[in-house]
Amino acid sequence: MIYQGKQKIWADYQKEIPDDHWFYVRSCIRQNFFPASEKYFLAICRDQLGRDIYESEHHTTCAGIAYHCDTIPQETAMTVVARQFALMTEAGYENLVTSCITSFGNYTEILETWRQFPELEEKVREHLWKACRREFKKPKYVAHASDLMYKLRGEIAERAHFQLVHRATGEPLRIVEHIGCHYSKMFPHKGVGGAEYPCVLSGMAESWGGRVIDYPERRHCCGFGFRQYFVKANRGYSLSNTHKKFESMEPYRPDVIITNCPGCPYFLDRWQYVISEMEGKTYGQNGYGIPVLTYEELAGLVLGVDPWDLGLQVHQVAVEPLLDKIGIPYDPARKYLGMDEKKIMTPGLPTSLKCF
Amino acid sequence: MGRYFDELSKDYRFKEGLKTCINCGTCTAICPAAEFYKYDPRKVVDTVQRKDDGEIEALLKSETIWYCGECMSCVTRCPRGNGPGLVIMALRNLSARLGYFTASEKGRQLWPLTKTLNNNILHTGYCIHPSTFDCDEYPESGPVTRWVMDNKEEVYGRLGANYEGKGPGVLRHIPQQDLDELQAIFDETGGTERMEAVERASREKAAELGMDFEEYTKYTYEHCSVGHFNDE
Amino acid sequence: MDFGFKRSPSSAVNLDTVDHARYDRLVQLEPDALTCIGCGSCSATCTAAPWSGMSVRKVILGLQRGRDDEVDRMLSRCMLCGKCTMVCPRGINTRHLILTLCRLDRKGEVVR
Amino acid sequence: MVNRNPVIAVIGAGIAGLEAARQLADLGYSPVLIEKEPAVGGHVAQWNRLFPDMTPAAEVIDALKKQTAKIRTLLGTEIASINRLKDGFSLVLTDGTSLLCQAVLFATGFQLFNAAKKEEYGYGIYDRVITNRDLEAWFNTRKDKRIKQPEAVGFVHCVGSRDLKAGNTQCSKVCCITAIKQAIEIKEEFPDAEVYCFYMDLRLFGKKYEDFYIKAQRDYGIHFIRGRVSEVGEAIDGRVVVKAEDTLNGKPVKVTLDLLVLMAGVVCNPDAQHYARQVGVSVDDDGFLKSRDNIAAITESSRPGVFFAGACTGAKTIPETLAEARSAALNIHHYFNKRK
Repeated sequence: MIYQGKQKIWADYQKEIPDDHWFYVRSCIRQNFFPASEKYFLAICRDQLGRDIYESEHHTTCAGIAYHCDTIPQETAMTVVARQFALMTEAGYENLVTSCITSFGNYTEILETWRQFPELEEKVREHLWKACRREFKKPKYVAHASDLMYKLRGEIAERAHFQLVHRATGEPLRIVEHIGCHYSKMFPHKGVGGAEYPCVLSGMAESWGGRVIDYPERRHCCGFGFRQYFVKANRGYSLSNTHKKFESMEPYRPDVIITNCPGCPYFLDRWQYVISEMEGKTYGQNGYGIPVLTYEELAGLVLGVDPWDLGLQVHQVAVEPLLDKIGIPYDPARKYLGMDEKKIMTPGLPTSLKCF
Repeated sequence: MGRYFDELSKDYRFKEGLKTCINCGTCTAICPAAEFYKYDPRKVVDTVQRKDDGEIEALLKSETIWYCGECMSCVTRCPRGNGPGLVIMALRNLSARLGYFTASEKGRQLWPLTKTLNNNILHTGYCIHPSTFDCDEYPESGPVTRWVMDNKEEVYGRLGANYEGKGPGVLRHIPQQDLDELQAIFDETGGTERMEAVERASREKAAELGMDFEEYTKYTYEHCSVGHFNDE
Repeated sequence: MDFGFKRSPSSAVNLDTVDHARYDRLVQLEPDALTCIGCGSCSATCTAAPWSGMSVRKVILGLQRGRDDEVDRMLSRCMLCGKCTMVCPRGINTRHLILTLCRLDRKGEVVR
Repeated sequence: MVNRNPVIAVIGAGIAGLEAARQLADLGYSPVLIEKEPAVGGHVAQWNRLFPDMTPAAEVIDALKKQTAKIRTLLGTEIASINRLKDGFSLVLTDGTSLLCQAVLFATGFQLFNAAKKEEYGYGIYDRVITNRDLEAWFNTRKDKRIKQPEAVGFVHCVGSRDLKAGNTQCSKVCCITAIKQAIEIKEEFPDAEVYCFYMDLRLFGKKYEDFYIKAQRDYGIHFIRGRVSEVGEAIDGRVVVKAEDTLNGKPVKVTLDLLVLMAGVVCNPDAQHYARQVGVSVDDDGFLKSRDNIAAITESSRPGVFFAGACTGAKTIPETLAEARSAALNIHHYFNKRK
């Protein structure tokens, strides 16, 4: 591989990401399955690095999952998004940052469609006025939360407690990056690094000491497929696609997978569990899986946040081997505690996949 | 000739998704669905661009159009700037509108999807919410998810969520006034009408199959006949 | 544990591993098979095609892609009328090719 | 009074420029060849052998060179500006001199599409991905570390051709036959290698091209797969994994290759567009120079005294280019005759 070739492409797809003043909209999947990631997005960008990020309690889902499961018409999806724009406008913000990749793709697609078909924008404005008596200005800039963290990666590196290197050997960690499909596949110029060699995650990983692996199925979808997962009868599709990715990355012996999409870390994590149950196969070392982290979890670890405060215990694949490699201390006894250090029951263990 | 094509042409996703297809197969080569289902997005787009009413009607009633995962990987690569995934969205939309979706097993899944997702959106403000997440329906979510769901207040609380709480934050309670606005949007933009149409057609189909509606809902959600995957 | 769904194998033809022994043997015996351009004239004129899916071009391609079951299914439908031979623009003696192919087993050994 | 021996600036000393200059000199004019490279011959001079008879490219170039040896040729020279005068043109050259001429002939040729722009094919990123030009250079020099006893080689047709997203919707015309030629040459070099050509349509329109194709199939066993390559990735051993749809089979197909050759297409030379604007000649929608008429007057521009030959108006084969060069010379001859 010729690294400079990639750098050349990265240079072509740099976005001018505004530095400050963001209206934040949350992700349905992440709130359910990676609640601490959103917490630490704000804790890092807002509290630690001092950026102004505002959240309205009145914002809702963007309905993107329903849109891509085809259960609502396009105009419904657009008007729900228009309402979020109205909340942003009312709060006095012009830059919108989304926690979810499907939302990011959805917002971007909507703005692009309106640009091409202004009559549709007019219609949606009318719908929103009739339904909610709200008006909106379109955002000046729409970013995904990973864009912002990519922009702040240097500031995070300056404050790093840990490097993404093997403590024992000093070698950089081997990192697989997995980019959500709706980040840049529809609009390559909206993603840092474009669609073929996005650098939004690899940029973070490299700034914090890791080395990114380029494997043949790098660009393949995790297999979520919206209706292909939500309907139980279809989940073979989802599983098969993830399996294909793991078979492709396995020879590279990755230490960790990082993701910027809400669904991908859930699927890349849980399907490892399912494959181990179905076929007895595990992809990590010594019977463990390959840990799958969100970019906030990765940033949190680098910044020295306690792994259990970051929510790494709600992953099915054990993260302890990764923490040990980096040399991040953790207290096993605190892993499954409830609020205020309260002792609660602990989760059951899989049959085949090694966990703690 | 071209009646369905004209109907599709009113859909903005179709306007963006279909210019002219040259059958090069770039889309199919990397399509996650083409790899595992009996599915070829190139053929779907080619069928549509031929404008034959009979063929398009067959598509609208087929299993085929429901195999796509809407990952949109095809959009990146098409040398003619088409978006097979967008064409699929327009086809599904028309199939739902005309009630043709009940003609296929995969199409019938539109009902359990509509029921779950749209109810979540209108009642909680989220597409997915712990209060309606049933671990038994998602066995792959694993023991750790069961642990979270069995201890929602404790685990979400410990991880800094504002679970069912007031004000902003992770999994906060979304105020009723906002849910009312979502309902108003659904009513105004055809979302409610679509839900009703999908339910009506599904109830008819359930009756035709001699199933009670609960049973039909569960069956369409869980049942996968042999023949969808490429090796079957 | 039964999850209620299963993993599906990939439909992608992997040219690295595909077994085309029968094809290799065929083209030794019938080198003209190499010149097929997949134009479909044979299938268009085939008497058996409309009801059976028989297609000489698909037979030749199927052999190259290791799709032996399909090939054998198609071959079993051929009535050897020879119309395809008359229309092939590359002058392939398709009828003779089919007869030759029927004599080969899946490993490409002449068995009949 | 018209100059009895008008001067014609021929921009570009590739095969179009050389042939036209030779004809113009024979007709009694004074052509001046202006070439920005340090040698004449253009793209053809860098090629090894030519389809369909495997003629060494050097033979063609050497003949043209001999025939144009006495013609004034400015090598390593670019044009800083062109100004239209009352009955001619004034060119300021980068060597500081200027040139007065009565007509200008664009023989500016083409540029090979920059294959790195098709990001999904990984040119410039994956070591085993090369272009048609790289391979031709290897045929000439035998020096390229990437080419070493390959067991499987692929050719991708239409790289940067017929591609809206790459900004070139045109067919580059010569790549199909070039791919077949190069595939045969690879087979001759490495008889045990499996060779695959991935194509959308095979456009083999020229004399003997179809015979060449049959030869590739029958005598060399080259595999033709009808499907446009969608993406290329790198396997752990450095080989490349290529994905396409085998559209005649209706199934995705993948193959691991030791070498992947991208058939980079033909786009207009940006210099030509720049000069064209200065003399008031328009550039067509396809980026090439716009002829007065695409059927009856391909070598004429819409402005008096400005003529075209070869690939500056679109992708051309070598015989077409040479024929156009002669045709342009004759056009120029008529142009001066009419002015007498």
